[in-house]
Amino acid sequence: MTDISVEQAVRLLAIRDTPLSVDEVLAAIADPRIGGTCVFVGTVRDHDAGRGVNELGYDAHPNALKELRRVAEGVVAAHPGSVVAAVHRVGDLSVGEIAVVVGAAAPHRAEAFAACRQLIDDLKAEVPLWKHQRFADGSAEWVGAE
Amino acid sequence: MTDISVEQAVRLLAIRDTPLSVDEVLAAIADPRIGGTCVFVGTVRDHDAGRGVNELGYDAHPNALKELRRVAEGVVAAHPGSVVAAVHRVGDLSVGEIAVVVGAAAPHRAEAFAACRQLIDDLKAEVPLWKHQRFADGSAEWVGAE
Amino acid sequence: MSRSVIVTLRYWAAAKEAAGLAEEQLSAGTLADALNAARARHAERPSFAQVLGRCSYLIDGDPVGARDHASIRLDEGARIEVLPPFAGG
Amino acid sequence: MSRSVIVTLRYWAAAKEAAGLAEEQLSAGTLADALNAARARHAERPSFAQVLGRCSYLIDGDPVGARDHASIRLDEGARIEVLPPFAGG
Repeated sequence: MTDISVEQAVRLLAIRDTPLSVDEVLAAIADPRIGGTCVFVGTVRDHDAGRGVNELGYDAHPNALKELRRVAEGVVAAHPGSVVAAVHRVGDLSVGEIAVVVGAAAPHRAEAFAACRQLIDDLKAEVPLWKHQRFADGSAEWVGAE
Repeated sequence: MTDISVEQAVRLLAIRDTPLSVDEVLAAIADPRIGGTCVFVGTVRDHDAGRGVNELGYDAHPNALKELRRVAEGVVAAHPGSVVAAVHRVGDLSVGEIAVVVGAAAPHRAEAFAACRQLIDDLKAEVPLWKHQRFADGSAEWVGAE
Repeated sequence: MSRSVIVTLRYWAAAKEAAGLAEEQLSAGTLADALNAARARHAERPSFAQVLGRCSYLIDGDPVGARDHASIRLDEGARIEVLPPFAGG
Repeated sequence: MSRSVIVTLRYWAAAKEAAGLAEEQLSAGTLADALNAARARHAERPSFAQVLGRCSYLIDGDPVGARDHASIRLDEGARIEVLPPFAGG
């Protein structure tokens, strides 16, 4: 696999308040040298810890995109030859809607899976985003802040 | 996660000689109880072990779909609460075309990744499919038969 | 108390909800003083102190990380951002 | 050699290419006999024996697995399928 610079390997990063598309991420990391592509899609579930969920709201800190880039560059550095993309939604989402799509492609599936998993794990740990859950019973809470 | 029978959890299995679609797999495993969906896409690479590849041909044994079902049921049994789908291509494919799409969805990403990885690993190990690589230099070989 | 300066606290997500406002100014010498002053000011809001205990902080955009809050002297007009645990994805 | 029956060998993928044909009939008593007969018949094709050594087998649809080939007695008209290592995905 010819060497790709870290910048080139990060194909698409976005945080936006319009519906997300898996195809967009797939297209961004398509590459003839690629044999395996792993994509993770996070969607709004209709329940959490036994409570019915109606809607989810996401807020982002202004640093979020900068932090997402740092995370993505960390992933491609840890997985040479991989190319990655990540898009995250902000605003109000109903059940079933896509909150995040991350993708990683590499010559072989082992790297694609490992890079994709690290990308979503590090995004969750290091990118300043917050999730506000609105329950069917009318109550609401910020996830992780209890 | 309410119990889904093994049969219900296997949403879509297909082996066909027409182009594959990631969306088809995503739609098949979409479910309001689902929070994480992991998809693996195998595409035809333009090289293998340093040799330029022009085209790939896939053959399937008549048992292939039956074996794919056995594999898929094994994955959902090993990952209760997950739902899966797998579609594989046969016939002649050019560089960049999709040869396989497998997907697994589950309440959380750890299960989704684990189920998806087992599905593609077991498919490769246990489903009677063969790959014929046609190189840029005019030579060709059946992968894994050397 | 070391000499005090006027600083701004900017609250995000759960911290904003617990404080009942996005931003406020107060007088403090160190980061620890600022957080104590904020707790005192919002004493009547039960969840405020609890959420604050789980937050991470930026001062003028730089992460405070694990440094001891009492040892961080604040500059005049410092902007302290209060970030609850991240919950993306 | 135990009593012989006429069996059919069906070759797939690399095995079909190495044999130069998809199917052939021959006389054999056990699975080992059948494979030896096939090797003899295709002795002039260099890669045949080599590919055969990497194959797995079905007899009338049932996998032979790791059973000893010499111990598997064939029925009249048995259908032996010769499967090279799988390479899907």
